Amino acid sequence: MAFWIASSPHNHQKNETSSLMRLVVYATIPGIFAQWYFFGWGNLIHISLAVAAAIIAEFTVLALRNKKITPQLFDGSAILTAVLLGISLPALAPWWISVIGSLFAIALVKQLYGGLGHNPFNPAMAAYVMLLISFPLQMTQWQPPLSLLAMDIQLSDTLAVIFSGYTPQGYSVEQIRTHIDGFTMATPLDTVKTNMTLGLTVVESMQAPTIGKHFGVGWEWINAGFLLGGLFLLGKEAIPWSTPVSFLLSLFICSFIAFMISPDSNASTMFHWFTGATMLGAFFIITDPVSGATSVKGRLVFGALAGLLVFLIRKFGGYPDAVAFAVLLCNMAAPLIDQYTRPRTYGHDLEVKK
Amino acid sequence: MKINSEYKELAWQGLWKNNPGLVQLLGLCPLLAVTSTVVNALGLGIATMFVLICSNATVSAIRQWVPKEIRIPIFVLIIATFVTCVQLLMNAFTYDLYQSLGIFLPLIVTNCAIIGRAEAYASKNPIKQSSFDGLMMGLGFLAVLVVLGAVREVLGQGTLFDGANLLLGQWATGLRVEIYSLDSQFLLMILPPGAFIAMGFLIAGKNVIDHKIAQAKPKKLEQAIERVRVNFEN
Amino acid sequence: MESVIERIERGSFWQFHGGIHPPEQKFLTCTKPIASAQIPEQLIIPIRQHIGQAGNLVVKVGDKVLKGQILSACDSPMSVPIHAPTSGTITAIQSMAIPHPSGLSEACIILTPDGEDTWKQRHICPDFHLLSKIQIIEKIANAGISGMGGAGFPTQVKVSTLAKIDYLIINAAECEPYITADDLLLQEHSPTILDGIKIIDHLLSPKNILIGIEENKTEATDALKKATADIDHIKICVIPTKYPSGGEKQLIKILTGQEVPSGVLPSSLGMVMQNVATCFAIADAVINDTPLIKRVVTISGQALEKPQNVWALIGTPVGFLTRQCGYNNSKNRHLIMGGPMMGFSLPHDQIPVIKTTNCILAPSEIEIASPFSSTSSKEVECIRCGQCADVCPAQLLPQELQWSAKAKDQAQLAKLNLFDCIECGACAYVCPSQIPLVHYYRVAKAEIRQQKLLDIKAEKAKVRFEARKQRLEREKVARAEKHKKAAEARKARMNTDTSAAKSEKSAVADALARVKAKKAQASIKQNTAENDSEDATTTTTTTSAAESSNTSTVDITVESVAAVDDGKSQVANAIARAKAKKLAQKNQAQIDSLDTLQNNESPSSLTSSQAAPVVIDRKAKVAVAVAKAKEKKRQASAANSPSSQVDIIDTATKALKPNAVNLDSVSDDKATQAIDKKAKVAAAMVKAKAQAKMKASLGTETSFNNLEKSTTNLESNIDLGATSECDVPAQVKNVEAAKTKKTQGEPQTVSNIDTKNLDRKTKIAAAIAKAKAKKLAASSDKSPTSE
Amino acid sequence: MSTVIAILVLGVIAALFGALLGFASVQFKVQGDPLAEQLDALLPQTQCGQCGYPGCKPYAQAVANGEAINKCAPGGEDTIKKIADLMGVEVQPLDENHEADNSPKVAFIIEEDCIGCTKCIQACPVDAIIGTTKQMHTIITDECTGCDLCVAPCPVDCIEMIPVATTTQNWQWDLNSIPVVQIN
Amino acid sequence: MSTLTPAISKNSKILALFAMACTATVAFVQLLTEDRIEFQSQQQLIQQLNQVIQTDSHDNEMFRDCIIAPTGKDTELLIDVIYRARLNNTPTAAAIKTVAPDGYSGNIELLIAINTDGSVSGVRTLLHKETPGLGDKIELRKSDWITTFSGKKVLGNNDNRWAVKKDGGMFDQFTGATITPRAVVKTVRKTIDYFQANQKVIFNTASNCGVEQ
Repeated sequence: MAFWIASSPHNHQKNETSSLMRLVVYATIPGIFAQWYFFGWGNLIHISLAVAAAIIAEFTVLALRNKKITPQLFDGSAILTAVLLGISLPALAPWWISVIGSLFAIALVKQLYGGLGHNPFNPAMAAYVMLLISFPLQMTQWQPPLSLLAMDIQLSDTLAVIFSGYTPQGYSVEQIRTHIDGFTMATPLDTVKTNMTLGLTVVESMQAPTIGKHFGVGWEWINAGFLLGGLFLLGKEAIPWSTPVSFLLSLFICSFIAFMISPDSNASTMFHWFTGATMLGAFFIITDPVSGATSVKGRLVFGALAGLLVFLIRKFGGYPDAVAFAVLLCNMAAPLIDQYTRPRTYGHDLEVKK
Repeated sequence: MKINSEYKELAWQGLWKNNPGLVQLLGLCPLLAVTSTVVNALGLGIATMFVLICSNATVSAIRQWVPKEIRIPIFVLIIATFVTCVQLLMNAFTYDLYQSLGIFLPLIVTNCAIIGRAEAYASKNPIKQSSFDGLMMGLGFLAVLVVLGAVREVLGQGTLFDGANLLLGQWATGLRVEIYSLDSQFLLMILPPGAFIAMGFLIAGKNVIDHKIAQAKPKKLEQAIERVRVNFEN
Repeated sequence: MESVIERIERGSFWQFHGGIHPPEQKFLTCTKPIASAQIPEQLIIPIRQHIGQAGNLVVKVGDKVLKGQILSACDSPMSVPIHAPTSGTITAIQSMAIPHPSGLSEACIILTPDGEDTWKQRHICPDFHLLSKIQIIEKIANAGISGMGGAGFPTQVKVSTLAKIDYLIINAAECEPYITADDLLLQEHSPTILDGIKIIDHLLSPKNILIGIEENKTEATDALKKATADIDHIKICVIPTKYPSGGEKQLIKILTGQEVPSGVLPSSLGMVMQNVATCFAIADAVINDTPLIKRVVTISGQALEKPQNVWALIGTPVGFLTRQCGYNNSKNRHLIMGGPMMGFSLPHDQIPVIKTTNCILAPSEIEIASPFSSTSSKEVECIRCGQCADVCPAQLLPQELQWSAKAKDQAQLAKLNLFDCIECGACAYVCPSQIPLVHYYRVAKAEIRQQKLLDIKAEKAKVRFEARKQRLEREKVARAEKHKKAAEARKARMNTDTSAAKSEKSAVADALARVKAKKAQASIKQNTAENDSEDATTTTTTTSAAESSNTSTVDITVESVAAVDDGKSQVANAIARAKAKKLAQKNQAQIDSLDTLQNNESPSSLTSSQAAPVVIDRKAKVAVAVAKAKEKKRQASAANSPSSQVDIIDTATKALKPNAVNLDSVSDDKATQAIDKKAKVAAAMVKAKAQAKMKASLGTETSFNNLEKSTTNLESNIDLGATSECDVPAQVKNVEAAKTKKTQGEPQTVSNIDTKNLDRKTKIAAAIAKAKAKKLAASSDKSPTSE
Repeated sequence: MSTVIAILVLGVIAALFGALLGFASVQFKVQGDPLAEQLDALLPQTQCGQCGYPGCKPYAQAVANGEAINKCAPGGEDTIKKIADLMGVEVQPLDENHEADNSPKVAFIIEEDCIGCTKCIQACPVDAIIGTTKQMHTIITDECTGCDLCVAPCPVDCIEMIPVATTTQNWQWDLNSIPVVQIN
Repeated sequence: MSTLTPAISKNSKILALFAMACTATVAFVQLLTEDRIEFQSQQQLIQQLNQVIQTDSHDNEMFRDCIIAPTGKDTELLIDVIYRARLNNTPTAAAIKTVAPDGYSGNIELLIAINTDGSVSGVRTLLHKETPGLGDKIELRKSDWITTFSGKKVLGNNDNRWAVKKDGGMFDQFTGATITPRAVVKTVRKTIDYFQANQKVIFNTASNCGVEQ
């Protein structure tokens, strides 16, 4: 007859980090579906490449660090990182982009800092930024929506492009990207930014074919997909409400003010919300608990700062989309934010009664 | 014999154990900024080494006459003098390299490795040892620069000794080695973040080697510690 | 602004931060009536069951006690008496495992019931208003009531507070899952509880009485409402069910909106909180004169066939109760005392129920997975999700606390207000990484407390160390002063009195020899040293003589000096006896005097020979000063001193006190004493000698031979065991030899003394030898001259 | 000419700054060495001498002057860490030559064996032993620092170092023993 | 106070001494290297100029024959210095140091050499901050794109060919970067316009800059 003893509390809610991670992965499905619908197989291929590379990297590093492999390998965090990275890559980027990015994210950004829970930066975004500054060429070859392509590309075409650079018919990425009219396609944000330097107004830029009726062909639906996934996560209480709300609000306010001041040189609020990686960032990137702020107040500040930075970088910075940079900058600021947003402990600093 | 071991120790300290780049982490600014190619690294390394030797020797020579309150300004003066001289000389004789090292040459003045050695070693030791220390520290620094430069050059642009002619004259053009060739460079390694990452790995590598060495060493024999009795009779 | 009461009447309350909703599981027991108490075969009553000091036992083993009889008396306000839960015999008072997370043991009274359950005499008092407040408080104190909600704070302290009380809060929230003890008590005994409340009301006269009860206890609420229907200032506050609303600070926040400042008791805010079970016990004590000997305990959990609440006698082993409720044996069993959130595991089931025990939980594997089962999950890294901070009722940052606790960063922990943690377990309950957060805090708290204790101790040690240093310094100065004075006095006497010159001379010679022996190691030319000494002092001091005199002169009485002159060995014995008496006192002095002597003697053996007699003075301390004085005088007195030296000998003989001039000799002398005395003493002496010898051997310039011989003496002691006794007498004999100017070897003297020592005990000798051997081995290693 | 002017100007500036520094060096001189005091506060004050210095304070002074920080056996790793923090140096493992066991202990005199020699009293650095000549000695447990300096001088080896007993008062939660411990 | 005065005077003296000694050393080295440095920078300039203007098309020392741009003539252009090439005292070409202000990351310094017939003799990028890997192909070291200007002429005011291909012109843009080449092309074209409009002034103004004689 044996008694075992344990420290209180003895019961537990029975939720686990890994199930949390899994939930987040599931929530990306609507967005990925939209991506597939409008841009073809590219991102799906990159996601699978990135996941494979991430698992291999995680396994290798864990083995090197003499850690228990199974529980950590399948806690879902590496997979989530890889999925997020795969989503944010240009669909037709060469295969080694996602592989290098994934290895970098897991080995350098995550494991070198001590693994899950210890990385100061969001691995997916750090890898994205690394790729962007290392391989600007490949990382800016955005594929236009399928509907605007001069040719149909199938799964086999996409695979061939990603792995060899050419379709079976011999078209290069550059050629695929070129519109019937001879224009190379770019993302809506990029289009607006480029046009702005050409002296066009925002309204004029909005005429570009990539932008379509609303905020960019396909892009608005992708963002809507991620918004849906995000709402699902909010409903499940898998992510805190404070970060995305303050992020979106902050971005809205900034762009609204700018738009009010000069509608010609500033895109509308909804354009900011529904293009680029805004929704992905709001619900899947900046809500990453590891590299974010922890208290409610801290999260509000964190989100607001991210929103402001996204706007500033989009408006004045060198790169058209800014979510990755903004997130990294906020990650750096997170400990400081935490430091200054500590809640008042019960029974401390009570206001003197009248 | 004793002198010999002293120099040996100095060399060991400068080249490995207390390497200014990998251990003291001094002078990171030039270290990270100019090491995009081997040649740049070599140029700055040699310049730094030269300044280090000269400043160590001078500081050591004058150490008797320098009051402690104004030692730092004097060290800085001496170092600045040598740096300016080096700058002028490079400008005169290796103009192209001078152009490519640019702003980092005058920055040698603020390289903490130099003033650090002046303060920590040269100001307390005779000229010979100080000069030797300068040489060894300089070599250690140079070695780190060159290794870092090599790593970054190979990873970043797939070459080695690119632009050697800037430093060594026309004959050196042939030194350039093309390891591999890519359509797109791995820009990260050429940019400063790459320098940080590569530096981190170099330091990690050094630590691994140190660890191995420490493990390989047989444990020193236990020696009994004489306990001191705390009574006050004597 | 709306007053607190208005708000409460409106049914709206404040909220504390965080909180969780664990599965309540109260249905297991909340509908079943409380089973009456059964008397187990044996009751284990811990003497201390509350916060504060234990009372003093007033019974002893074998006593027969009646039910309710007091077992321990209390003398301080923070101690609480215990009572016999039933009549029976005290069969033991011993250390037994008590209900404590550590599973450690403390003193417990073991009571074997006689089964008759005979009450002591009681004085029922139906109307407490007849009693004065002091009497009521006394009754409460004598009934041994301490807080029954868990903390165990002595109740009489709480109800006798002098602060003005605005709110008396009765805590019926009972927020922990499973526990229904208070619920049932309310359902069944509301009137009695109300009596208790009235008594407290009477004592404290609060403006309002608030009864906080969670909304999931409908029957209890109804019962309470019925009981209090006609009392105006009692408000029943039905608060939302949330864990841990039963926490004192949390309940105060809910009911009044105020926060108790950190580190302050609620009474400073004009509030007092009592648990319902405590109210019941108070009523029982004041009205029925029944001390706290039983309480309601919830026995729950799915591992039980019939979980229920029971009246349990204090001291009932847990196993008795669980068996009563049908505990089915499984392989890995887990018993928790208290609820699943804050209770602690029991190491076995012979732990007694105490006054603060409100629940015994026997969970099944499904409810609380054992760490051995596959369903239990393991701790993984914190992902900073912040859920713990969201549920923390104290608004702490559990995740940051955890990092700091792991890093043992005590400053940061203090900054994060670790000590405001109430260990409710909400954070660990929600943690998706399954980190046992509370456990980290407990460890960290314990470490900080420990560190504080250590700091205090270190500070104390430092002060004492410094004080000792100063004391020794003072003593040194005082000693030097004393020596100086004594030396001066002696000097004066020496100059006047010349009659005892001859005997003094010999004494001088002895002393000289002794000194030499001590110093022996350093000087290489032994012969010259001998010659010098002989010539100078006009006594024939051979090396052996010097040695022997060394051995004999620790205590020199008048007789002993005389005896030496005559060459009788009896004297030696006498000396030895005298020495033995003084021995212990000597030890310290020996060292001092030895050192000073060495210094004095080093210049030349000739001068020191004159100095030496003086050393044979009272205490060794004095000797130091004397020696110094002699040094000064010696040139002048060298030629004409004989007469003055006689004088000195007189004084020396008067002193008779132990004088450890030569430690080598001391050791031998002591050995002889030891023969008379205990072996232990002897061993001590030998050791002291050995040490001193080493000291002496360093830096002195006298003959090498002397040392060698003395060491051989010692060695022989060590080696020979039983025969070691012989050595000492041998040395005594040597003294004789010195006087008669014979330089005879040891063998002869040994044999002489052997005969004398035959009456002594060989055992003692053996002990001495052993002790010596230990020390000598150590010392001989270090001094090169000794081998 | 411009060269000469440059030299003179720099000379004058340097002279000015030199004067300023000279002034500051006298005027703002910092006295004393509080570091040793701070270090002393970190040491456990057992005065055991295991570090090779007669007492904690001398060792603190020695550390302030560059002695190794890892010689305090009673303080153990924790003390080394604190000293390292204060000095801004790296934590070193405890000197191998010192016993690593620094669990709290107190001295205990086996009374029936004590001969009353007072040797231990003299050895005790904190006067925690009471007794007098030929009387039995005893140790004031509260004052004992556990330095074991009294053990060696005892001629009859009647002093033992016994670990401080765990009671419910000083019991600490142990991270390793919980949450999983099986007791039969 | 007694220690104050000696401390001040001593420190002051020593520091001054060192400062003067150090300055003197630097001055001495400067004196030694002055000529050599001068020569080096001339060589550098000559080399650059020779890259854009063929050595056989001039026989004067171009780096000495230069003018500071006549200001006010064309405010849109940020012309710095103009070097003139002459063969047998006949103007053959001019090398114009100018700045393209609208690069992706700020100014791009260019050296544009134009023959007297209006055709481009050569263009070089002197300094830029364009994105590495994308815009930096205007450097000769990275890409020979910059040489595509050689020999090109502006035909009339509405020569649409002077634009990048994306805008319908004859110059390649780089993959992933349009703004940089666009800026360069624009500036080169404007410079040619300026040169053609002001040729006479440029060649007739007396040399007023460059190396001191």
